[in-house]
Amino acid sequence: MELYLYLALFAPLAGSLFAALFGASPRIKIAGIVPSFLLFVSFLSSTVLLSYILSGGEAVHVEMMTWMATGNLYIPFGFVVDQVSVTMMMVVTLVSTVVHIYSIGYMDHDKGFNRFFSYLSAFVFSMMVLVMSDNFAGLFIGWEGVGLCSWLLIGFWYHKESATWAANEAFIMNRIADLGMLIGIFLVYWNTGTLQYNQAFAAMPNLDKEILTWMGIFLFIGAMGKSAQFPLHTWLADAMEGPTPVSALIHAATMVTAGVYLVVRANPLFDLIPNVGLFIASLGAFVALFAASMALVNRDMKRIIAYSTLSQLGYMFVAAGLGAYWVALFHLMAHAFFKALLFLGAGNVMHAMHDELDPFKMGGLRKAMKWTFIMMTLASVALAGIYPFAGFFSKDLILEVAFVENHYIIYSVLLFTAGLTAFYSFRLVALIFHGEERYKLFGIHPHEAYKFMLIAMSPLLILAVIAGSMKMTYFEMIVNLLPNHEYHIHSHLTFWIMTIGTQLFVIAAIAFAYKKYANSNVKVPDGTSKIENCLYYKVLSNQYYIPYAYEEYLVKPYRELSSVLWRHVDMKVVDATVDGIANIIYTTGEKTRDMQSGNLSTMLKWMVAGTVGLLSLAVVFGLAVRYSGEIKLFLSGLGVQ
Amino acid sequence: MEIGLNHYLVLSTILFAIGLIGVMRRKNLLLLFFATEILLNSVNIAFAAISHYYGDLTGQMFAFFVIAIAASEVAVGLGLLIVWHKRHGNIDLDYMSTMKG
Amino acid sequence: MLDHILSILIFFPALAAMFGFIIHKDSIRAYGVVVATIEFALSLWLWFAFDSNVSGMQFMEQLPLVPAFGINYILGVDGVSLFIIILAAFFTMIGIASLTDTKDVKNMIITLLFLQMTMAGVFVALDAIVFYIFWELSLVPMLYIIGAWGGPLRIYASVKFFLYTFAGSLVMLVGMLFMAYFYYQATGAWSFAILDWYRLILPESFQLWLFVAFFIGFAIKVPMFPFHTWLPYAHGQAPTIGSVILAAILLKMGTYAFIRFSLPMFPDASVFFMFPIAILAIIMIIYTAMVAYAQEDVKQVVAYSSVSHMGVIILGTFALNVEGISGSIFLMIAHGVVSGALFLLVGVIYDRRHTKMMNEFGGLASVMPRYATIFGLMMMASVGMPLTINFVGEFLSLLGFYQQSHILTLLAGTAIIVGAIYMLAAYKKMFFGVVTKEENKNLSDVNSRELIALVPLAIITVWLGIYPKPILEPINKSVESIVQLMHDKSTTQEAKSRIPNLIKGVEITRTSSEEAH
Amino acid sequence: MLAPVNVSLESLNLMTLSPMLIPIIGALLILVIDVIKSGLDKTLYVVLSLLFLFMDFSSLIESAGIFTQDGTIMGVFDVMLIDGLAILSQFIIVGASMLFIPLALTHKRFHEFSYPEFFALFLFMIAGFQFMVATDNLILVFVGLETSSLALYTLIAMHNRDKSFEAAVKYFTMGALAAGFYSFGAMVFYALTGSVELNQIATVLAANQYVDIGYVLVGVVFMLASFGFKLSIVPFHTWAPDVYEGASASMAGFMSIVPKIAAFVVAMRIFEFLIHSGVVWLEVILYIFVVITMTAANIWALVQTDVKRMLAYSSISHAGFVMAAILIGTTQANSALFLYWILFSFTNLGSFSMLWISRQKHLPDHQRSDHSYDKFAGMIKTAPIAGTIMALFMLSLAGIPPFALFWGKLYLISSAVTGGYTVLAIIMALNSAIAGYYYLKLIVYIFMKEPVVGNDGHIYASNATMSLKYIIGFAAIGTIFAFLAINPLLEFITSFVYNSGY
Repeated sequence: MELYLYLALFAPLAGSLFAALFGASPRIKIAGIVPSFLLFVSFLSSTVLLSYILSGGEAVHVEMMTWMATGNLYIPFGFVVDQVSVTMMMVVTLVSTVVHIYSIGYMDHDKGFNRFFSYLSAFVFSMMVLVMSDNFAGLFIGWEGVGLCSWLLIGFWYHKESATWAANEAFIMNRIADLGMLIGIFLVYWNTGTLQYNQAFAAMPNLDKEILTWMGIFLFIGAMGKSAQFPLHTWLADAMEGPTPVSALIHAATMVTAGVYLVVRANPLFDLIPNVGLFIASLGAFVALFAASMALVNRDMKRIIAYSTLSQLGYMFVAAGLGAYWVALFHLMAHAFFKALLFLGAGNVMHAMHDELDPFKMGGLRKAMKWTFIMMTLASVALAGIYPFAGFFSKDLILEVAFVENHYIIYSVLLFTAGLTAFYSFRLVALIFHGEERYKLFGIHPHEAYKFMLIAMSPLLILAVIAGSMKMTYFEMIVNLLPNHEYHIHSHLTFWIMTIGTQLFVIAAIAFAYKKYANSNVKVPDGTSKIENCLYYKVLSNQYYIPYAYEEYLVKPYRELSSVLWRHVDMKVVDATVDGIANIIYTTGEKTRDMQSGNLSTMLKWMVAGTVGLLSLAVVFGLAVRYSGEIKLFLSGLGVQ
Repeated sequence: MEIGLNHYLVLSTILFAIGLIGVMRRKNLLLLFFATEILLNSVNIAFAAISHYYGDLTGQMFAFFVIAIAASEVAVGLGLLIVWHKRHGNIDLDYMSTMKG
Repeated sequence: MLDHILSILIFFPALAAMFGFIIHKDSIRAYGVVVATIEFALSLWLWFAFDSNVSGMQFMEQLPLVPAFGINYILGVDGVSLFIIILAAFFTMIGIASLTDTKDVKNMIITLLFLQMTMAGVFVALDAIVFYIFWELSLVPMLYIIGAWGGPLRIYASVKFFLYTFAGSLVMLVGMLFMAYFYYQATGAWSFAILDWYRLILPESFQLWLFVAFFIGFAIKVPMFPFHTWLPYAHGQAPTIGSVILAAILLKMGTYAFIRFSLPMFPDASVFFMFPIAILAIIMIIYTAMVAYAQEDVKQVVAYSSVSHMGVIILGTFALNVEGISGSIFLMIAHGVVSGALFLLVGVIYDRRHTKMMNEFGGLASVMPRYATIFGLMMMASVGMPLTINFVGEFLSLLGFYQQSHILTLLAGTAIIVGAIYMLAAYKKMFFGVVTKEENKNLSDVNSRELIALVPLAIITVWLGIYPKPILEPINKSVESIVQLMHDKSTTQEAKSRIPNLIKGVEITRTSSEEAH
Repeated sequence: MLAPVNVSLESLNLMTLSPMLIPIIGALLILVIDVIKSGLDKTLYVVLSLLFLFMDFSSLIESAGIFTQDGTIMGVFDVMLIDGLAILSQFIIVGASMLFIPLALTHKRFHEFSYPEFFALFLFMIAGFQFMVATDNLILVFVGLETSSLALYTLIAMHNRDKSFEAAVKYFTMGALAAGFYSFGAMVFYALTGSVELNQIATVLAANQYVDIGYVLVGVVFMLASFGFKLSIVPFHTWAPDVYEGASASMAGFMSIVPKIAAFVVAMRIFEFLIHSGVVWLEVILYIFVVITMTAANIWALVQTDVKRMLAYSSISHAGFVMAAILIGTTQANSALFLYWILFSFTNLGSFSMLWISRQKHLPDHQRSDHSYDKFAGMIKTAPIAGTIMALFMLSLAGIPPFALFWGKLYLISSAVTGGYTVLAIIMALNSAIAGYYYLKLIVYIFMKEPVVGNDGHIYASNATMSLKYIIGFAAIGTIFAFLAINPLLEFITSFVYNSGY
């Protein structure tokens, strides 16, 4: 088994390095094919491991070598394949294989082709490290690694200012969260004396509540960054500057779910601190709604999908926060499939539209791109959670969890959000594929994507459709590791009411979306229509002015403070003091050197003056000694001691 | 009244003071040398008086040495003075301040 | 020969430099490379001969110098100093090898060899006065390098560098004399031997004053926050090779001295001053990082960034536990490698464009891909990306200090944020975007001579990031002994509680590692 | 009738005089030779005086041997006093003079050396200094002082340029005043104690517990004034820079070493017993003097534009630095004084000789003074070796280890530390930091500036001959390898100082 583990882990790295060999040279197909193949290998070995685990095998645990060892600290490169990590491995390898193959076509004409694949495979490797590591430090390696790769990939088209800006934003925001993560790790170490999951979690129950709470909070802060939870969410939308496959892989399927993974992985900890869990859940619910609302009015295809991702992450955190870890993980998996599909579809559309992103400028594309149309529609259906698609099983499960755990507010928020989700996804579909062929105005001649790209996407399609049916098998497997709460609404009646109610609500939302956007009189908005000028629209389309606020009240002040510190504090105060001392000494010299007038009689005067001065001092002293008695008397008369 | 040691000492001190003032005030090199001579001689008076008072000869010996040295000083001093006068045609202190700072 | 390897390490380059005067200036570079390589080989040999299971000093040498006054020529090396010595030899080697064509290259190379002597001397000296001799002597070649090959403000910069450090170290000298005097009072014999001083237990009040005296000397060298302003000038004006060695080795003298002198001699004072110094360190980290962000000259960015990193080193040192101190020592090496490489990289672009202003560049990534890649790697190392050399050091330092104070560590941890901010901003300005300036359109990528220096550094950066064990283990051994010494020597209750007692600590390491296996 | 004087020669113990007599005889001999046949070449006189100085030195070694056996020796009606201090200081005096004399063998002709009187006077001067240090009788001190000073004035004047006459006159006048002060001070002590022998003065004063401290202080003040002049203690220092500038570089170097050590020894004899008998006032005053002298002189040296003048101020500052030893007054301090001065004489003589060999007859117009800084600009390019050596001396003066003067500073500051003068120690340290600046300034000119156009570097050795080069090389080697000599020197000095009760 270890062989497969290493294979799964290091094949992507090999692929990345292979592609890197051609980094500087012009694009060459092999640089794309080999990594894709190696990823497929990694995927296969993950499958082997999965089957091994499914067949009730022990978790595979290897320790490759020591990383850091000093004092009491001992950190190995250790990897573990258990139910949780294998799930993630499957998701990661599968989606990334698909994305790789897809990218061969998508990046076809890009001169950074080779570079792209080396980054992409590097990302997969870091992700694998993240999910397979058996200790917090290893997790952190992957954690930072994926951050680095996402920086590279968001800024892939580095000549675009917006792209590089987004890349840096993403990196720095993640760094803010990583600090929390780091502190969390320190807390774990100094309180449990180790960073190994098993030992640390074993030690935790004996620690006192407060410390655990802090641990939970700080670790979760880390998770918030990667999973773009409020208030660190702005980078995700901007990250859409990267190539679409990247968005599909990193910003939909894998990296952003790392936060969820962390919470799931640390379930023994979070079980001990339900109040933090509740906070996580509430935040998740809030983000779900918050993100969905922003998706409603957005006019950028990819950003819409990004916000839906954000919103779905919210769902996952609700589940994780409420202790339904396996549910969270399940939704994570399902979501990965259909969301990646959605993104890749969007990629096709972009290609067809020559990187046009505004759905209002498209319309009626279904004739031109039949397959893409079908795939995106089905993906959206899955996302909306219509029976029997993947979304239904995973998402409604979360609703049930919320209900069963008696968090009715969260429940209703999520329910409402489900409606919004359906609405905006189908708003998108309708705008792109139905109605007038508005793109004609812009003289674009769309064409369907390469066959092999579509074929590459098909596994995702299939999974998006059928993933739900695996629920029970999955449950069987996962409960070996995670707390096995079955969530059943006790009265069948309520259950059916809820399910059907939800379905109806969702379908209604879809219908409304179609009605509004699929008809022929949709125009390209020009900022004049009434709705665009109403307050809510403005607030939503400006993402609640949060990016603006960050720019105004954080970035700018930081920049200005920096330059003040440099120009005024460092130069004018700290340095000036040093030079000042030197100057004072020097100028004293300049001023007093006239004492050396060179005139002999002045010199003599100095000598005599010196002597006389001393003399007077001597006399004073002498008298003082002689008449010390009297002086004492006098002073005591004055009352001086 | 009878002239005691203190009178001599006071006298020598006064002379010394005069000498000092001369040293400070004189701009003329020659007079300056005189002033220094006054200094030394004032001390001689005191030495003589004290040695008489103590009744041992050390003081007077010192005085003789001082006289001798004063003489040689004058020799050297005048030598320098003459050379200076040859070169510059004056013996005024204010003219010898080419080096300063 | 192994018995005197340390003396050889010190005086071989000096001797070679002497002979260097004879050699014709066309072939001097080759000569310099050869000598430096031999020196480096010697240092490597030292490493292989070094027994990493011994915590104490090794390869000790002792000759009487001024026995009447307790000054002896004592050398020795332990895990703390070993790798800095190797690093110094290494940088001298690649520095000379990658030296771009300068005027009077002969003087430059001879000076570098002398500098190598002083650097080796500082780190192997076990007698305060011998240490002081090399400490001061190292100023002179650097003064010359900055002043003779520097930029327009070179004289101001070099004199400032010299006088500032000189003034500081004179105060330190007074401290040393006091230390020797106390030793004399205690034992009736003069001694400047550090190992003797280790045995001397001083009352806290004395420790405080002595600590301050030493601190001034070291803090200026490091340089710590209010004393740091000579550094940007020195770096800004120095030629590439000067900045490289200054950043990579000379700054480490200060932090090394903290570990060699302040901690073991004044444990109570170290505890007493721990928080003030930690706060200074945090100011260094955040403040200089912000200043770096405001810079327009890329070299200044790197210069300020090294001040910022030195802050982390100081913090790790004053964690006063094994994790922190070994972390800080490791970070010394790491920062040496990374900042050295960064300065080399800045030099590369400076040689091509004769400017260091970032707004002169932009879009270099497309013009000089290899350059951009190496720069990117080093930048990521400097912002502490895991699996690069810096991360190990920063992680351990912060981890160590976390035991002493949570909130301060949280503040210091912002290093990873602010560091990312200025570094990424600088990188963006230089490499991203489209090429605007005409003269940037056809810059040549890094040539082989530059790669000679950069590739090894890149390899080390990654290698030690993934597998720090070979360095971390010897360091750990020596640090454990130092910490134990501090614990045993400390008199105040505070200190006893702050400085861990390892006798049990060592047990835990073993058991925990076994469990993990 | 006075009783007939009968004294046994043994009790006179004439050998105590021999070190002083040798140079006197030498001087007379030179004069006689000149009378017999004039116009002989200077080399003859140089070698002759060197010979006599050698003999002097060897006789010193002999008396040193005697001292180590049976301690302090009195002689000649107990006027002579050969103790450790005397021997050590004479070693320095004679040694330094031996290094100085060959500097007369310059490449260019300087007209003072063509007079045999020059060498005669020189030897007389040496004898004078030796008398100064080898007695505790105020009269003899006075005689020695004046003999040497008068000779010195003349020697300076013999350099025969306007500036040197001005210097001589200034020095002479102020010297006369100082002589007045000295004699007055001596008179006061004599009046108080009826004796002019320091040890007796000490005993008498101690006997009556310094009842009339006021008068003692008056005496002390005048002594301070006169020795302050000799040692160029601020504010009695004003002559120093001008005289150094006026005198020839070699003579300036000589003046910065020999007269001062003589004065130091006498000052040590006079002031130490006072300090040790707890005259607080003197301690305070000395403290102030020391601090002001080293600091102020440093600050003035910063702003000089002429290297020689800078060196003048720097040696004032060094004098103040060493004065601290007298203030501290422990055995360690006093030995530190001698150690410091030996090392200082090497370095300083070296640096002044460097100026001496670069002495031009006629100044180019860009040069305002004989040794302005810009004269040395870019020296490393035009005359690398000379430049390096010059820089070496500067580093040594700045106290950069391991060069000579560092060890002196080290030991002296250490003595301040052990003597309990913590603040003083720190002030001394910081002062060496300030001093660093102006020494560095010259190094900056040598190494970092471009040479002035038309300066092809020959000026730096324009005046050099083999013998001068030897002297400089000797000084340079002494400066570099001082650390080998420190230990024996220290042991030697300490034993001598200790055995003579200081």
